[in-house]
Amino acid sequence: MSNLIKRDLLLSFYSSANFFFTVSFFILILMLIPFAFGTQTEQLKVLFRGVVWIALALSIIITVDRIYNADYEDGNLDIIMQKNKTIEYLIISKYITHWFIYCLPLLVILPLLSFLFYLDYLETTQIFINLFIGSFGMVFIANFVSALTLGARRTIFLKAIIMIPLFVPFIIFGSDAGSWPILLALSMLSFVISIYVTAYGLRLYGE
Amino acid sequence: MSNLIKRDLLLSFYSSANFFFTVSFFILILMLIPFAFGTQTEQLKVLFRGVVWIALALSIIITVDRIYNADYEDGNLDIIMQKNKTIEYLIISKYITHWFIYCLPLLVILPLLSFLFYLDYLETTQIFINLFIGSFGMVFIANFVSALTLGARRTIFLKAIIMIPLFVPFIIFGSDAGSWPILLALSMLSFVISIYVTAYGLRLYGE
Amino acid sequence: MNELKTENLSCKRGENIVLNNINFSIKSGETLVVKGRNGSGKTTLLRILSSFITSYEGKVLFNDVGISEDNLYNSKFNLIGQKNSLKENLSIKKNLELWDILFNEALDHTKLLEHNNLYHLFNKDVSSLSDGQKKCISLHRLNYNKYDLWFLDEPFVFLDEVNTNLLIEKINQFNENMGTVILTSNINLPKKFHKEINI
Amino acid sequence: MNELKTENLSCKRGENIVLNNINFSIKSGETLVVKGRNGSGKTTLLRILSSFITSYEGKVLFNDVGISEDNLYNSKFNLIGQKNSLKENLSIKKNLELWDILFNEALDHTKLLEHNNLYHLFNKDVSSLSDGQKKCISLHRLNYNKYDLWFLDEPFVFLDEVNTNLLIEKINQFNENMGTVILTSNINLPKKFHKEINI
Amino acid sequence: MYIKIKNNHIELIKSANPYLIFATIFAFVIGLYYSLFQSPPDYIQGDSMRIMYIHVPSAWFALMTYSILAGSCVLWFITRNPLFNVVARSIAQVGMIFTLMSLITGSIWGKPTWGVWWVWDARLTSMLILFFLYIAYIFLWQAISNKELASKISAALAIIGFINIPIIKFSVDWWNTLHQPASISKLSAPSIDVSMLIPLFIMTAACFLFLVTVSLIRFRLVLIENKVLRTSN
Amino acid sequence: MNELLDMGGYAIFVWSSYGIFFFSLIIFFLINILNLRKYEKIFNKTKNKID
Ligand code: HEM
Ligand SMILES: Nc1ncnc2c1ncn2[C@@H]1O[C@H](COP(=O)(O)OP(=O)(O)OP(=O)(O)O)[C@@H](O)[C@H]1O
Ligand SMILES: Nc1ncnc2c1ncn2[C@@H]1O[C@H](COP(=O)(O)OP(=O)(O)OP(=O)(O)O)[C@@H](O)[C@H]1O
Ligand SMILES: [Mg+2]
Ligand SMILES: [Mg+2]
Repeated sequence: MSNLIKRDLLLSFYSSANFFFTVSFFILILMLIPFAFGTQTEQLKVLFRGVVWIALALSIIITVDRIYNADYEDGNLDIIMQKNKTIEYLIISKYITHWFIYCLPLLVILPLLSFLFYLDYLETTQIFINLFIGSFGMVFIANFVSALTLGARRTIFLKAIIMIPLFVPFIIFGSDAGSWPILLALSMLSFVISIYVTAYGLRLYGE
Repeated sequence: MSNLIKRDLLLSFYSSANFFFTVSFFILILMLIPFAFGTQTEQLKVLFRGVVWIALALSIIITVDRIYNADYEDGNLDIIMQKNKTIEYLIISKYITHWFIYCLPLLVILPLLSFLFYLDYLETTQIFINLFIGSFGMVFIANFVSALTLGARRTIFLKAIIMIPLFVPFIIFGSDAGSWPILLALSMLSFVISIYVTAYGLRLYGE
Repeated sequence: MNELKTENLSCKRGENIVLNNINFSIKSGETLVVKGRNGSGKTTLLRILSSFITSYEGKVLFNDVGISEDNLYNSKFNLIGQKNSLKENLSIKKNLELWDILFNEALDHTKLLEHNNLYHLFNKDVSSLSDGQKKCISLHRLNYNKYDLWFLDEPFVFLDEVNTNLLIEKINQFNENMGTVILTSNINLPKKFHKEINI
Repeated sequence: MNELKTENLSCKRGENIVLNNINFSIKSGETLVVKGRNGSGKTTLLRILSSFITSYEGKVLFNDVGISEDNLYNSKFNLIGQKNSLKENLSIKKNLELWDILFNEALDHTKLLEHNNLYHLFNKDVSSLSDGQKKCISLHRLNYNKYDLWFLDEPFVFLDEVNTNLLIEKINQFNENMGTVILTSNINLPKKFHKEINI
Repeated sequence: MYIKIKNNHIELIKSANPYLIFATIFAFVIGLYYSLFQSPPDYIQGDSMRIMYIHVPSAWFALMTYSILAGSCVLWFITRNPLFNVVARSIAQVGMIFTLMSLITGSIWGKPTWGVWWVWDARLTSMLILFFLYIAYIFLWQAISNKELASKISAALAIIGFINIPIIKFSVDWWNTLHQPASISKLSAPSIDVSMLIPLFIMTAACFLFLVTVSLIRFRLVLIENKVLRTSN
Repeated sequence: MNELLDMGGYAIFVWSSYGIFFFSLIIFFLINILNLRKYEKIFNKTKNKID
């Protein structure tokens, strides 16, 4: 399990999906807000709360292909599945690395960004907590969608259309400051579902 | 040239990047607005103007891999380049199909959507015109970024980081109602640049 | 009567010289087998001949005209490389439809596939084919007409005996119709062709 | 002394029966060559033996225990299929690093690659290798130790004569160390191995 | 036109290195002394305007370096002289650092003067975009393993990126949703005192020396990197 | 002296910006110097191999 995590982190580092890139990506996406909506301070604040979620969702949507697809196509998934016979460990490692590479950077620069968008300390903390909890749930969802669509026609749109509705509850409760307990419940629910469904999907495509 | 357009349209239709999917994608993205930002009518209007642009940018960012990469990897690009010796025609066909598949659907459902977001007839028309002109420019940009990064490590993040700054002018002027002449100028400029740079990139990678 | 000829052809890839002074000439109706060790530049040679690689030294002449000068040269050859140009997630039928459009020629696939005993897979996705079957489908591109030259990069790989013989037969037929074939091969072929060079 | 054995093995893929009553048994130190037409199920057989495909009829026994019951079976075989498990856009060096982590074993790649005359490509991207060179690197996975069984799906494809002989030598050596090999092949091999079945 | 980089050129650069380093340090020490101790505080902004002495040179060199970068990429395409490619690659990262510094010092300065760390106005945002253009140039080069190809591709991108700068800078006029805060124009008025110009001038010179020193070090680095990549491949 | 450190109440801004500025420049300079050393070493090694 720790081997797989190490390997995935190294791989993403080598394929220049490194920390620096993801951070830049998030900054750029959030930078679009003032361009698209103007720059009234009060409005920026409101928008920021929403757009961090959209940025997170986007980062997960565009990287959903990386979770299993790349390894499936070049044959590495065979090796991975052979070496990790307890498929649940395999999946959990994938959760961890995917979260680490594509969600953590957002959390790391969140304080800086919320500065730029005039949020105060308390607000930032609330957003941070929500994002932290919610991002895990979204990663769980992305994982099982990725596993289920392994053999489907390679279409990120299809995956987006499957995922976005599943992300909606996270976005609704996520942009509401106090509702982290609900997010926690949602994340836990998606964990339970995801681990079964992902295992099912991987076994199917192993054939 | 018309052969290539026909083939690309058919291919995208077969790989379920069809009209229905792209339309759903846009609806879903725009549907996130009220969830993420609340539902005050006045605010929704402002948000809508901005979010259509973000949705368009997203659609182009997540599909940038499809323009040349998929064909490059499976060898079809060789055939395409052999059959279309005038590389400029090839590129223009790609512009057309990419616009057709990933931008047109947004324009088609725009009237319906703006209705849902309480925009009036005039406002809708303005947004429509801006989107129509600007989307071409963004497609031109996406094309040359795709051609330039054909051999780069398959990372959508890098492409996003290259593209978003280039999209910024479009988004700035696009969300401003009356500035379609500027958009037109921008689009034309990017056309000229794009056709050279794309041809340059394709020739380099043909080797 | 066509003639394809190289004169002192040399080519670098990166820093390494992979082709060094290659000279051959081949006429209509002949087949040239290019042999050589792994990494000796066989594939590179074919990609030069099909004008994808343009940075080489020496000359490549088709009917005594440099191939980069001949505007029509591109419509005269058919290159089958290792990438099979198939969309894995589409059925054979759809893939062939796409090819038909690209090659601008509507073939009677039903009959042709039956000949290779592949017709029963017509509606199957390419991803569910065996390697040999994929290769057969990839070689199916040779049925498109109107070409003077075939460039085949290790066409026999993955094929079983029956399919190998079918392909050899097809090459012979093409030769009889005055077509020119250049193929690379690592294995010893069951049949001797007209010419052979070692690079 | 290990023994791998199938009893009345049958398997369907989609609607078609691809394996029908396959029976063989193979002991430590032996090599089995599986032959058959394209699409006859050779690859399928190897994927059943390596327990990726689990929906088959009949029995697959390793030391008289069904492979799905044996928890340790997964650590006993090394499967080299057609997908080369290489990341095209990374250098050989980085690819091998990634493998080292996955296989949990740090090999001395320098020496091993020099043996195949590939060391000078160490820092090159996989995408810039020739097909044969890629295949060699893919087969490099056989250097990871501790396996009792090798399952090789058409390992000689793309290899030139020298590399083919190197591989045969390696297989012989593995056999001498009491390893068991099952390989599929479409072409006639230059050497006769212990057993052969036709499916 | 074709300038070939010879060994004795590199030797020259090498031997100049310690002097350059010394000069840079010296200039910075003098500049620091003037900017922190020897100049009076501004009568509106007080001591916070001392940030100007590092902010403004960084901003200038951020822009200047990108112009040189794009310029030498153009020259490279025209003359095919690899020297320009090496120059572009050795200067890019220094430019990126200056851009980052100008962003950071600017926004630290913004807090006391504007009351916020950041405003979304054209100049600031154009600077942020410039930063990403640098990043795109540097990382695109790294992401393509065939380095000959990588140089061509990223040079093309650098040239295209240059267009973005004037577009976004002129957008100050077009982009009506925002206006530039007055505090900037007040400072940049010609009324600026000589006692402020001296430290600004020295710091600018020091930053320029830094740019040259590090660029020359990177020049050697890039050359040797090329050689190593060539032999190891 | 205290007055000077205080910067008329702007101490934190002035000192932090100067601090970050010089810290970054020095780090950047060192990275490049060290990289140059590293590559020079590698280069000399490969050259010796060839010789
Ligand atoms: C993150 C925030 C900031 C950024 C990115 C930024 C960027 C720039 C840039 C690019 C320039 C050079 C303009 C040119 O040469 O045309 C510049 C100059 C200048 N900036 Fe800033 N700046 C920022 C914050 C500030 C603040 C807060 C102040 C003071 C209140 C300020 C005062 C100045 C002054 C006085 C100049 C030089 C005069 C001029 O060229 O107009 N800047 N800044
Ligand atoms: N895109 C590329 N960039 C750099 N070098 C390359 C590239 N493609 C191939 N090479 C190198 O050129 C040499 C020749 O490659 P080529 O594919 O032509 O060999 P080949 O004769 O077809 O070998 P094989 O029998 O293995 O197919 C190899 O050493 C390879 O590493
Ligand atoms: N994933 C799959 N789904 C459905 N059918 C499949 C799948 N994979 C293979 N098949 C079918 O099973 C049959 C056997 O395939 P297999 O790959 O085992 O053949 P093979 O003996 O390895 O052939 P080759 O010599 O061409 O490699 C083929 O007819 C193929 O179409
Ligand atoms: Mg080859
Ligand atoms: Mg097979």
